[in-house]
Amino acid sequence: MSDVILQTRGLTKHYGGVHALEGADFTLMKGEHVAIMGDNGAGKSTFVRQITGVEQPTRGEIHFDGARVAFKGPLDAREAGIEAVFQTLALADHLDVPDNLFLGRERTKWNWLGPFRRLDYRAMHADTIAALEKTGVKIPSIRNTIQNMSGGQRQCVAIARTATFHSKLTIMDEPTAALGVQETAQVENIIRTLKSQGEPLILISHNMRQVMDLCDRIVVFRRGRICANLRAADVTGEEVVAYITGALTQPKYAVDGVL
Amino acid sequence: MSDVILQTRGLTKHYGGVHALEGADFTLMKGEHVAIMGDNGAGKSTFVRQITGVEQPTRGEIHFDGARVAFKGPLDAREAGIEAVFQTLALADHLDVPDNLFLGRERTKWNWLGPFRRLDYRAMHADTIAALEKTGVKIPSIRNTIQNMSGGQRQCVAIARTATFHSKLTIMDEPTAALGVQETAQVENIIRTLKSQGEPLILISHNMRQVMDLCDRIVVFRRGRICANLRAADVTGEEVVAYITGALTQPKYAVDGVL
Amino acid sequence: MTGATLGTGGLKYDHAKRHRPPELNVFLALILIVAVFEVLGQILPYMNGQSFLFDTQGRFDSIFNEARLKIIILQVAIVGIIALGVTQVILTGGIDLSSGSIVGATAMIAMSFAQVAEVNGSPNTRAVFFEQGWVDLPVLVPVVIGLICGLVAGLINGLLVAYTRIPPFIATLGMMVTARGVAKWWTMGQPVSFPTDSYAAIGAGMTPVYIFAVLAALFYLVMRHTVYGKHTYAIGSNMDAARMSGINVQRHLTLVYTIAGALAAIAAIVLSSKNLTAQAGMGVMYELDAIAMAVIGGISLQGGRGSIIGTALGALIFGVILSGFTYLRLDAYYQEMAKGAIIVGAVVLDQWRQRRAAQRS
Amino acid sequence: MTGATLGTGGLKYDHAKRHRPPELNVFLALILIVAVFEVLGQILPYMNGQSFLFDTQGRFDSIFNEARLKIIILQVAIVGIIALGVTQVILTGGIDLSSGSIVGATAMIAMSFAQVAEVNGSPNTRAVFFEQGWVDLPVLVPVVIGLICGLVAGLINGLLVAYTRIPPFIATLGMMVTARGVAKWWTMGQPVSFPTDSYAAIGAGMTPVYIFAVLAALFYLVMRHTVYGKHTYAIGSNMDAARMSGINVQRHLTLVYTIAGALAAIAAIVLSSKNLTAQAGMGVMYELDAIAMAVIGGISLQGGRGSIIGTALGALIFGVILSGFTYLRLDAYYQEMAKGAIIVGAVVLDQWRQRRAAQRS
Amino acid sequence: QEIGVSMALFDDNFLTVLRNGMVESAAGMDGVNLQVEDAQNDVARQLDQINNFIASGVAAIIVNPVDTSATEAMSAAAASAGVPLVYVNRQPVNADSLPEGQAFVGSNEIESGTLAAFEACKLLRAAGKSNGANVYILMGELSNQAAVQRTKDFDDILATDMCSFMSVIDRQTANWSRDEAQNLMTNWLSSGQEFDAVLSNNDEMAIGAVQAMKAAGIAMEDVVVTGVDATRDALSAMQAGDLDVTVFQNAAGQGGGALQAALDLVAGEAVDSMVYIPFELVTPDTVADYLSAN
Ligand SMILES: Nc1ncnc2c1ncn2[C@@H]1O[C@H](COP(=O)(O)OP(=O)(O)OP(=O)(O)O)[C@@H](O)[C@H]1O
Ligand SMILES: Nc1ncnc2c1ncn2[C@@H]1O[C@H](COP(=O)(O)OP(=O)(O)OP(=O)(O)O)[C@@H](O)[C@H]1O
Ligand SMILES: [Mg+2]
Ligand SMILES: [Mg+2]
Repeated sequence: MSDVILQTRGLTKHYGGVHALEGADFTLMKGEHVAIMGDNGAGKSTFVRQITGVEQPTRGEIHFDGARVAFKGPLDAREAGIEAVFQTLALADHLDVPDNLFLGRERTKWNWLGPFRRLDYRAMHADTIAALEKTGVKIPSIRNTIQNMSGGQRQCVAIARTATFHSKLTIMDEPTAALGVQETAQVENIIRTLKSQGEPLILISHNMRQVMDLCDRIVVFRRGRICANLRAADVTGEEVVAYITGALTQPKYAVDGVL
Repeated sequence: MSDVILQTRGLTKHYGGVHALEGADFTLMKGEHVAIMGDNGAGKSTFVRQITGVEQPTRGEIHFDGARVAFKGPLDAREAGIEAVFQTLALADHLDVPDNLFLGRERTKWNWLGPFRRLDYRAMHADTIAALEKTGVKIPSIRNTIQNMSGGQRQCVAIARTATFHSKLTIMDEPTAALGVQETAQVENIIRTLKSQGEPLILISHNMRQVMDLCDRIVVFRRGRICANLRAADVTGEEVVAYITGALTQPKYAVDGVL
Repeated sequence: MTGATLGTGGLKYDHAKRHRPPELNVFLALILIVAVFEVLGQILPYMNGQSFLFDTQGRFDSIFNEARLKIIILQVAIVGIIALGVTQVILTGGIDLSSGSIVGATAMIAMSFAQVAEVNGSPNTRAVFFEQGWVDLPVLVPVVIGLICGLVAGLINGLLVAYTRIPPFIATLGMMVTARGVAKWWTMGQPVSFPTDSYAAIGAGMTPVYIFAVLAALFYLVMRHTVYGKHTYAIGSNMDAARMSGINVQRHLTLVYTIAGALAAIAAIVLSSKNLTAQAGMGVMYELDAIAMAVIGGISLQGGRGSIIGTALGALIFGVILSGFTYLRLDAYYQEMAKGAIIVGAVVLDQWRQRRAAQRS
Repeated sequence: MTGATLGTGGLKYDHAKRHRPPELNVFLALILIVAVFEVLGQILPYMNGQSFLFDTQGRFDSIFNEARLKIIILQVAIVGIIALGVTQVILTGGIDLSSGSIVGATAMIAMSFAQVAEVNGSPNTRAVFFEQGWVDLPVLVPVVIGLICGLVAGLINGLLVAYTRIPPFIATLGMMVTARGVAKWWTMGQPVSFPTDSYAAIGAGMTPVYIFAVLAALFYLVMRHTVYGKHTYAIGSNMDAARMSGINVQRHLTLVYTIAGALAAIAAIVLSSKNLTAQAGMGVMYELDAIAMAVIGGISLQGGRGSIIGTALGALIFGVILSGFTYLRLDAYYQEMAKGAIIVGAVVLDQWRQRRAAQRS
Repeated sequence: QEIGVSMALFDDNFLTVLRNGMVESAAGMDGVNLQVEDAQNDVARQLDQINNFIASGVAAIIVNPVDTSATEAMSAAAASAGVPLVYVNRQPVNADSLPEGQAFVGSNEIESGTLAAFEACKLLRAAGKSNGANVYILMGELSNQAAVQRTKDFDDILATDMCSFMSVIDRQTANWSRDEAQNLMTNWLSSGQEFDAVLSNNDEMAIGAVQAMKAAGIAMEDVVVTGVDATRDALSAMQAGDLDVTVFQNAAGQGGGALQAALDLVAGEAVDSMVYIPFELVTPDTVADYLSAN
């Protein structure tokens, strides 16, 4: 079991009458890159919100890094070592790029002042430029506020934030959805770097080429349930699409005898 | 000139010191489908915001449907016959799907009551289901509020809204960014239907295959300027990428002698 | 409605669980507060087992203490009318701090056109327009003039908010200060009393309650079933989206604030009629009470969420609290302290139940 | 900073155009208002060409009417201190309606520990703690007790807002009502006068202005250069994002409201010292003035935008308006009407200039 | 016996003394229970409180009216429920036509402002300023009846032949508050205008003005300052030579009197429908008599 970084058992989330996630059993090995695919509204982001502590699951267990966890909030998850790029990005609109990048873990001086410790703007500034360059995004001025950024620029800020800090597990929810051709390539490079450093990753994406290129394994969600768990090397894109659309279901995930 | 539906001359938008759009000369023929491509932050959405009246341009002229226009707000643009899917989607988070779909043009009864005319929930409800089915999205209950929808579901609601009402010009800003494989295919079908009905379209997308499949012409933005105007049939994806990244510039768009 | 028409499929969906109107929580809070008063009345020794809502002394024909039931509603009916308007403003994501002052100004102005010619047999020389001879006018005159005052004040609020885009808090704060000034200036601070009988009838007895009930029902329908209501919610939910969807946000906001002004004017007319006097200080702090009623009733101050039913229930909670304190003979000092705690408590309860419901389901 | 370090390229970027601090607009509004008063003083015949800010009668050594300059700041220094705390609360997207009442309660409590033993030679038998002999205590006692009162009230606000997630409007409205009750209950409504000389020194002369200035400078630095400030802005900008970014939002909100309470307590101590008395009704409506100062100074009520400099300028605008009216000997009625209009006008001006700047650039 | 009391306002110094007078005399009686409510200066709230008292079935109601012209509706409510009602301190408009079982105990507000302004007039004459004196008037909250009445009394005195030498430079409201009066006075002082007297609607504002003048180094002997209420702070200021005139009203006596009248009405005894308790002028000469009064 020591090779498992994340495991969920029977993870379930209902919103009122909506059964958004139903009994998800999911396992991630150390160093492994797994893709989650599925229709819109299949429950992928819901799954991510449960394991990052943004929401409390209705039922089910989460084991992380060898211990059972029940994160009260995203702060707990982050402190346990989970970094996430959320689909909603989670950026503060009125702050500028460095502020957002370092939100919650600012570089500071005079730390004995507690909450009133001094911000080290200079250090954060330099690091921000470096982090952005890794994503390949072009931002004319990082002193502009996030609300004035284009969709892709925002997304790159969120990705740069995750990539800047080391973690035990990285989760990216559709990170390249709004990105241009070049920026997508750069972000894929970042992911490859994580792989070479042995950091595990959960990648949610609708982009078949990307998933096939980057991931070891593909888990398919359908109607709030996991319906397939595939080794990327063993399947073709068409097969994966068949699982997504419901043309195929792996026998062990069949519900009520329906494949 | 009567074949031209939209024309801009020298359209320019500066935000403070940021020159987001610089002298854009753009022409769209009736029935034509044009793609706009470009890096993140190249000014594509800015261009759309100027022609839909969401913002006031710093300089430049817009001619629509044979007349010079200066929309004071998006209401004007819509009344003139421009429908748009914005990158930010423009949905009301606390309303449900039918409410959002018909926002600003509700089906009503007792119209003599002016602003207090009665909503025809039943009619809107039925039409909503029909419109959503065209996009292929699965939404368990359209009575749920938009804030409880997944990223792709929201995007489909915004697309369904545009597709439901006839218009002289449709603009879609990255409509399939968050969509799954199936939903993307459906939305592409919607676009093809528009084409067959002769309705003109401006499509912003980072998806080369989609652009090549659907559009007659590709206009490339770079650093706030148009740098290429290409017939889709005449170019390959690699060439377009070269224009996007700045490896190539069409001579007539070269600035200051720099290609 | 069958499941088939509810959506386009996807996840498993349990229809039974869908309806859980948030107003239910508010209603339960109301019941709980009543129960607490009832129980306290039984266990506190000095209360001698007196009941809060029931008639233990045989003073009335029914089993209820009718006087109490009446005063509970009566004392909040007028602020309740204001709260209906304030609710709409809050639903757009705004706030109206001016309603209390509009009540003061409107009451003064309307009342001065409702003066009798003679008091106790001698001419009413203190009537504001005595010299002009504008006394004993038909009741329509003060009512229409009052409504116009409210409409104009609301219109100014609305125009400021909609067209200059200043925060509603500031626009209505300005109106609050200005209208209070107008109220004092109108008669140089002198109260205006001695209305005609027909004017006095507007607020007599339980009439304020009926007016409130009718208006509440009307605005419930309007907010739920008309374009006006839908656009109000849409603007509060996401003003940019509303604008981009082609709603004429500016015109709509103007209308909303104007209606809120008109409702404040109605409240002013009823209030001055009920009290048989108008005073420049009338309505002070009513705006806060009205906002508190709305929020206790579940209206989100961020806009876009809540309903008129909630506001009506919020008003009732207020009425129960006010009556309950007197019933328990609570010291005025403790009343204030407890009132603050109960306002907070009611909302906490509401939030807590909502979150638990969201969690459990 | 060179262009190279400012970004990662892309669009053409004109560095010269970037800096346009919004506080500049507020400052211009201030200048404009002063100019209007100055001009009115020259053209209104009954003013005899008296000047608003300048010394036309040779009463002072400088060219300015120093008495006027002093009172302009002095009369807003105390509410200004409150406004510093309220600004932080508003920056988090909240609001604090309780500050005025906290002033009332704190003033009463602190003052009752600052009583002299003898008044005019006879024992001060009415001192609140006369029987306990708690008179002529060192000045630290009332100050510390006062601060604790404010901190506790603020802490309660903060805990309510942070942990029960009720709207700040309601949490602080509850505290407003409760604290006012406490203020009245503390001495059963009796005012508390006759403080010790050392306590009286806190608010004597221009000391309130110095206290305000030091606190304003301190909080300017804190908001701009510390983690506390950054997180305050982040929470106001997008609370969910702040939470997801791993900021301990609940702890931070508690801290913000507690600090606001402490600032209200400082204001209360200064105020009661300046007036040599504490009254249960002290501080009524201060919360609205404080909020108005902040908003006039450009703090967005949505949270996340604005600065302490803006609030300080907003306070000055208030002071100028108050002084200007007295200077023009405007009738009290018209003063109120005009005050409302000016508050609105100042914000409209600010908005208009901001939009024009955004458009033109 | 349960007696409901609705006070106009709790945080008014004078009314607090009155209220305490009532509470103390009730404490001395057997079986009398007072329930005191705070109308917070709101006429409508006061009417609601009376109705709440009626719903609770109190034996009698004592009302200190927020506004004396708002009493008709209250009289009607109490009369129709058959509950005795006593007005205290402020004379209701319908004082001449009170229904059966209702009474008034208090004083005539017109006296207070008149006494104070007339004394100021005499002091200024004595100081040899009868050929012209400038005065400032500090007004209470403009929506408050006492403020309007007292200001009017000042004006009436200033309009008499004897006192017409006094001319008003400016009149402003300081909302009964010491702090606002202090700021207002400082603003006045900053204009550099000469003045001889400050007439204030109450003592608190007078003290605020005194504090501002002392801070500006003005000799208090040269200025006549008048207040109303005879609060302890005011008497102390008078002893210190800062305040020249104030007006005393027997608050505790009114409170006790009102309670007695209410009990008598409950017992069915005859009660005078009007009991007057006059205002008394307080000057440095007589201040010693009042030190322990309020
Ligand atoms: N707070 C909520 N309340 C009610 N329903 C919700 C809520 N959040 C999500 N849902 C529903 O749960 C389902 C799953 O949503 P989720 O965001 O997980 O989808 P997804 O797989 O991430 O889709 P996408 O690819 O479009 O991002 C959707 O049908 C959505 O409407
Ligand atoms: N209100 C604004 N103020 C300042 N700068 C802005 C504003 N809006 C956009 N910008 C800047 O203008 C540039 C162009 O933005 P735009 O949204 O048009 O990009 P885009 O081409 O749509 O990019 P994407 O593909 O990422 O959506 C960006 O650099 C952005 O930072
Ligand atoms: Mg998702
Ligand atoms: Mg874009």
